[in-house]
Amino acid sequence: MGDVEHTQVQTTTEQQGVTRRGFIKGVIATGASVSASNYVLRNGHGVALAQAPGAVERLVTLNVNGQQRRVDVMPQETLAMTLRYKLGLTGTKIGCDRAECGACTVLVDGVPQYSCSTLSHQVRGREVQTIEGLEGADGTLHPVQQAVVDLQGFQCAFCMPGFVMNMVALTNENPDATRGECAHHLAGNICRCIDYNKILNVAEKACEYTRNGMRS
Amino acid sequence: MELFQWGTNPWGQETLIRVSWDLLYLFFWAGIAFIVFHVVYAAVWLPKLARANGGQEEAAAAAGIPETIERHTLWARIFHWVMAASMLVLLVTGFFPIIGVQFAWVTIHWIAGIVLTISILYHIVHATFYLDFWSIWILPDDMDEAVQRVKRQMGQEASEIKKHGKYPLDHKLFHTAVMLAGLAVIGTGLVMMFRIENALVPRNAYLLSEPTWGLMYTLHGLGAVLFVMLTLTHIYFAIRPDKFWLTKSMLFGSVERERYLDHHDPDRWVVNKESASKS
Amino acid sequence: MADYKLIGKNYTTPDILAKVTGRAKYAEDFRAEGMLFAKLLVSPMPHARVRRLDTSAAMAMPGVEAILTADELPEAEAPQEAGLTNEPLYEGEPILAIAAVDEETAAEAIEAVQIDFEPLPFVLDPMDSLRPGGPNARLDGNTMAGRDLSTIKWDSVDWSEVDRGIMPLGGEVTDEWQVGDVEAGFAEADLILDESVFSASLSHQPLETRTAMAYWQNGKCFMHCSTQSTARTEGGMARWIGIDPTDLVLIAEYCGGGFGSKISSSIQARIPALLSRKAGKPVMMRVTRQEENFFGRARPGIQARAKFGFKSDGRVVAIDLTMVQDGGPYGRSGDYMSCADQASLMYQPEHMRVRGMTVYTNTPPRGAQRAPGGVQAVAMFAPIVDKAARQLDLDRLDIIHTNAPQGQALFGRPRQGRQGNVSSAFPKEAIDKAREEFDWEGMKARSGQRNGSKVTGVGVAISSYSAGTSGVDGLLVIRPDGMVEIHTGVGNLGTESFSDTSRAAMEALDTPWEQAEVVWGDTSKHLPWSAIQGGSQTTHGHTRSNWAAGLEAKKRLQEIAADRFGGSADSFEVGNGRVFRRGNRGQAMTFGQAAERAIQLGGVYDGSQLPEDINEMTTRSATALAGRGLVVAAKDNFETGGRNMSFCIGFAEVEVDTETGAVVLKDYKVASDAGTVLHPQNFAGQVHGGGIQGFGVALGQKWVMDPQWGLHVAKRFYSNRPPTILDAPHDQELAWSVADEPDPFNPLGAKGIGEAPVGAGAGAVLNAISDALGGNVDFNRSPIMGDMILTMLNPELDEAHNKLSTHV
Amino acid sequence: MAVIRDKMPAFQLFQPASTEEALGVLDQYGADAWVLAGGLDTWDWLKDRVKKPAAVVDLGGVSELSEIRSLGGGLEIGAMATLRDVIRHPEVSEQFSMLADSASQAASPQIQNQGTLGGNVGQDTRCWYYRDGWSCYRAGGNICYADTPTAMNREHAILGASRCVAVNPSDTAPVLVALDAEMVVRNSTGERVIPAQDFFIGPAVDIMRMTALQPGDILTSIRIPWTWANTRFYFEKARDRAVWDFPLANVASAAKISNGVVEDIRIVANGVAPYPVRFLAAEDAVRGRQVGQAVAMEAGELAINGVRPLRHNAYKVTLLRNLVKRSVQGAEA
Repeated sequence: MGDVEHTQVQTTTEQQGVTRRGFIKGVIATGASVSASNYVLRNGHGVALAQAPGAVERLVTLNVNGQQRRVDVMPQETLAMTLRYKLGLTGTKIGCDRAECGACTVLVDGVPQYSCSTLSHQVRGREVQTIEGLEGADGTLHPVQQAVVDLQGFQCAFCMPGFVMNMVALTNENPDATRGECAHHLAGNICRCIDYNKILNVAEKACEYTRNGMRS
Repeated sequence: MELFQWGTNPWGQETLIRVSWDLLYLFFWAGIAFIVFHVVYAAVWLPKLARANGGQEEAAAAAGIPETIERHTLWARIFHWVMAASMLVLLVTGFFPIIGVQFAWVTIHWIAGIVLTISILYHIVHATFYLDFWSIWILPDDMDEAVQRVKRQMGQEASEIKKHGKYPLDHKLFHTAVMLAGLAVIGTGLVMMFRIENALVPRNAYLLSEPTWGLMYTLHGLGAVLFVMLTLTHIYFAIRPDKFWLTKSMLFGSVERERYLDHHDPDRWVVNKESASKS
Repeated sequence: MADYKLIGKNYTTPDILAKVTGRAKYAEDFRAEGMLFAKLLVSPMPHARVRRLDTSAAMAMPGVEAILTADELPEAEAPQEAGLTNEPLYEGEPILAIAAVDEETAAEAIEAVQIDFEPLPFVLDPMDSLRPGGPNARLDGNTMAGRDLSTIKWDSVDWSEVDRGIMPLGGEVTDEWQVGDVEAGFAEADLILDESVFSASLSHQPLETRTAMAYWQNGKCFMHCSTQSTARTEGGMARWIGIDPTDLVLIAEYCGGGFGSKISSSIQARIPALLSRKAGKPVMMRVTRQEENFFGRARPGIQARAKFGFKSDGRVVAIDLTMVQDGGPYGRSGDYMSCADQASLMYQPEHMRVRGMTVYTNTPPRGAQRAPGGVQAVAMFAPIVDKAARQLDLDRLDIIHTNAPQGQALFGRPRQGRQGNVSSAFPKEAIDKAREEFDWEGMKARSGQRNGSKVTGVGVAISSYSAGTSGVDGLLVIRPDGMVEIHTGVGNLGTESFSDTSRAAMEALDTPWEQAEVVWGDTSKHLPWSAIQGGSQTTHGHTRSNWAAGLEAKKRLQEIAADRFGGSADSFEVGNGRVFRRGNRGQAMTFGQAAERAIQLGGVYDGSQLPEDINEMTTRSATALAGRGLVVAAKDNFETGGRNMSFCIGFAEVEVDTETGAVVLKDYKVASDAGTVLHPQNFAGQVHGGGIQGFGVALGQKWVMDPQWGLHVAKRFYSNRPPTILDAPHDQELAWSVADEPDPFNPLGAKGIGEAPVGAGAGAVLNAISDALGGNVDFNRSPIMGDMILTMLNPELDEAHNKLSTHV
Repeated sequence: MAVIRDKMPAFQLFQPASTEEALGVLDQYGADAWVLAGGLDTWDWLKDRVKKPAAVVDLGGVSELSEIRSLGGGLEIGAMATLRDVIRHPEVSEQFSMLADSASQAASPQIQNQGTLGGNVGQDTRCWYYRDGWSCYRAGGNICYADTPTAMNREHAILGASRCVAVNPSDTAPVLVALDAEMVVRNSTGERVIPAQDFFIGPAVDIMRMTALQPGDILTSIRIPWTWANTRFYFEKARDRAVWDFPLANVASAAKISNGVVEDIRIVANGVAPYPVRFLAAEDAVRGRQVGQAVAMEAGELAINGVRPLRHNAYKVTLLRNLVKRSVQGAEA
């Protein structure tokens, strides 16, 4: 499938010194943007482009997994869509798009948030971490990931990225959590295979790995 | 400007909801415009139409016409003022929230509506069986006279205008308008009781079909916005100095013989001793 | 349990690293050059006809590339659905689709479509359609009689009974069977319970919606979709698109849950494929959660009258069932029939009569949901058996034990006058083991304990369901690099059975798992004909087929070694990635060397000559693989010994707050008879995950619809309420146990375990709630929610709805 | 009517850095502007395309709005403080633990991380007919679909309804009413301070709004006087699922008790009426009396005086009575 997959990543270096107009043209010309090319050319509702203070620019820089990513974002675009469709980070899943399942959970400044219910513009200047950012450069798994692998956690795993990110926050904040505390911490994520028992085993194991280190 | 307000039903089909509240403003300003027009008209035209009535007094006294003549019975007056009060309450509770004055209006509104309904029912019975029923209705003579009156005012040849009976044509016209608008708001208002919590009927929003409900709200709204204009103009006439004798009669029940002779045709509003004010 | 090296051991499945790093690609994770986005226009009414349709304004919008309407699809034969329609039969049914450069444009284009619907009569509750003069959901009838659409009205029944929540007897039905003589059975009975019961419809709601992306290249359609099965999706999907299966490349390595709703993907996946062909560009159709709620399938609700006759020792002697299934608007699902079969299996009545039918309604389409019919059977009947135990003063676990099947028990609808048998049944053993392990006496002692307004309840329920069929193919390649490629056409929906069953081949080859490579999820990678990944078919069926392939590979390895070293094939052993002479390990070949040799030998060794009895798809795949090493394809021809069934017995402890109606699950344990456990971690995931899904059935997952307009009002998770992690017991790890009795008709003794756990969870919780309320309570329906509990405890409150009401 | 979900219509986004800037944008756009706090209520309206504002004003960048600080007379919590901030703030948990408690039971942990206190109290009703875009009274029509002979109204009001039977779903709102909090509201003409009890309005007064906030207004902060600090608190939320679900009913009570005698008490419930209801009669009955079963039962009975249950929600009467009873007792059961 390599020949048909590609992402619309605009890195900082590529974009430096490029004017906004030029960038937009480029996006249209290459057909590279999965985002709305026609949106670029219109301004919804026929309202004049805002002059008022605080009006947002579409070209923004987001800090994702420690990298500065320059990206063209519509005002109404959610972080989940930007991550998945502009930055190629499809590990973050959209299960309900309504803050009701948690599959899209990412960390914003270390705090679990539903990326389906956060505008990309709202995370400017903040650190976003997704599941793709957990693995070490050498392939070392995060303790949470290792716990999943060791306990064969999750089933269909569509909920897993969200749960895993939430567990990362859990192990950061309270690696001494009891099983019940783990459940309360993870309560904002739904698993439809409903493998909650195993998920809590994983959470406890992840806490243990965080406290005591992973087995070698 | 919109005449009607359309909405969608849960299936997404367009459906009539009610009159557009644009009409509220329209009828309000129409009422004001009429008043302004009438003020000018009265100032410019009425003096030209003035007539002397000298020498009638004695003849009248001889004919047994009392000095004060009862124009509205006590019950009729009570009815009028109850109706006026409930109508004002209905207008205020109905329209103030629409123009932005928020308060808990629904209960007051429906209770006032019930009061109005009862008073109207009383009025219908009272007027039919105890009063000169036909005195308020527009009759062929009225129409004929109206034509003559207009001719005169236009400066054309016209026959002598007779004085009116108990009620002049404009009163009759006003009564007719009030009656029609009133029946519309009362009839629909009673049905609309099924859509609100009240002590009289159980709520049943599906009592009627959806288009029928739309019609109910529309008729209610039409009657109501019409009342805005009617009420404005009515109050205006009530406080005009040249009409104030009429207002007084609604307060105290009687008119002076002089006024009677000035404005009414004794043949058409037959007055005798029995009609004299008890006061 | 036999001494296996791989079977029954925990291990790391080949997909988990991709999953846990976010690299695993589900349908919506693929991108293609110039990809368009599709949006659907769905019906705002429960039943209507498109009177006027004008798409010109939408088509004229910049960025809109193609519109697909129902007229462009091949007509579906009633009562099947087409995917797009001009006569929508339920709210949310797709009418047309628009592809545009982005979703924003597609959405605005949908809103620019001028469409006018003529509303048609609709029905939400099957009972309303059976009333004389009642509306039909379809213009061509309200039920299926045999293969024909027909209309049935119950003009002979007492409808005032229905209004009081009593299911009437004697109405005409389309299906009927009897074993023994129920009247005689009831005459023998010491206790008869005759009740109206209801189990509500509920949607599957897999976390991944049925999103699909498709594009065309060189005349082939490349389809990324969400499906539980791979091999069994190819043919149907090709048919839906209107192409030959060989022109379809189906890529579905990961499936974000299906629970039966994506057994062979979904018909709506044809929409992006056809739109893509029309637009000449790839098309992604992201299905929203709400659309998933509409066309993502649901378990059919069943309204029933259940009459059970018991002997004083608890034995069920007679069952008489009358069932009406809420069929949705399409298809012919028969949950009510398997519901009867499971009742027959679990309670083993000597006399049983079943009368049932499905009635079409203008509610979302139904489909198989994890133990179709089985869950409804437990939800409806377990409380009746539980109640009988109380009335007969018997232990509630004992009455389950008494009635549970044993050995090759007979059950179900008779064929040619005779009931079929189960291949093996060890629920009694499972119960005996659990009684000790789970301390049933201790649990019972906690029953009725009060803590202020909170009362503890203990419930137990048995659940059974089918656990596999057979006759599918195994395909593997031993490559010159020594790796064993095990190809499988089952899907990967999270049960991991695609991998767990592949271990059978390595077990047969007595070779470490590290030397195996599982190939799955992409038809261009040459997959064999496999079982549907549904109905717990895979575990049983594919341990058989992979065992067959493993044995066949072993045989070929022995022949290759004999050819190389001389002597009979029998004198060679296979193990640890080598084939070697028994007693002389020096005469050995590695798998790699044997594979090289196989390529040289050709014929039956490299795949150029294949068995006659394998499926055409397997032949095609094996032929494509020919020459790459030792290519082995084998059909599962092992003996079968009846219908393969597994059993679960759920034990639930709840705390019911009698002042608020709140139910808190304190603990849940499950005992099972599911043959040999292939992979304990996954097995536990199935029994507990299924059990908690059952809690959803018991405690609140449901639809709510407005009867006046026929529209859903609980379309969101927060209103249709799938269980959250705090709704499951979370203070301690949940226990499980197995009878550990291998199925005699599987070479490894394996049976499926996907289905039976759901009913066990539902039944145990329903019984536990009843227990907390002192037993003998007549909810007679599921789900039970706090409001119902409060209403039951406070007789002064008006009952909100009768027992048989649907969608409330 | 094509129903398109989960794709927000285009709007202008403003991220002002100060309240003044925000008010300026609100003035510029009038009724076409939408104030964005945590967004959890907002996104539904926009993703369902039921509402299509021209401008969305994100207050997330106005740092002054998210401060929690102690004033002479009480605690001032910026309206943009997240529920997480509220839950974790030491002074909140020391002085007004009930507020932290209610916030921690709202929605889900992630929503608590994003959602703000201002958003939680200002949120619109969750009536499923209204939220789905049915053109009911609250949406400008002339019908309440939830109060028809066949309506599904299990989660609707038993008290305080007027034509519309939707309930206020907030968990923190009843707590703020019980604590005599004040809401600080600003618009371009100035600031006004509204007692929490008057901030929430019922459909009798304004059927299209749940609060006193008008277009152009921003709820800037919530002031809680020390009056009820560290008194005996009781908060309980009855719900179907343990996460996400809005309350079927909740109750918040603060009581000053000395020697077992109730000196003063506030009892407020939500989820049963279109606004958090304070039970004055029950409070009066309890005041001056010894805490106990009998007085608690009496308070419970007084609380349900005048209820008007709908077809599917009679259970709420019992539920409310029991919750109020518990709140007076100060403990479950």
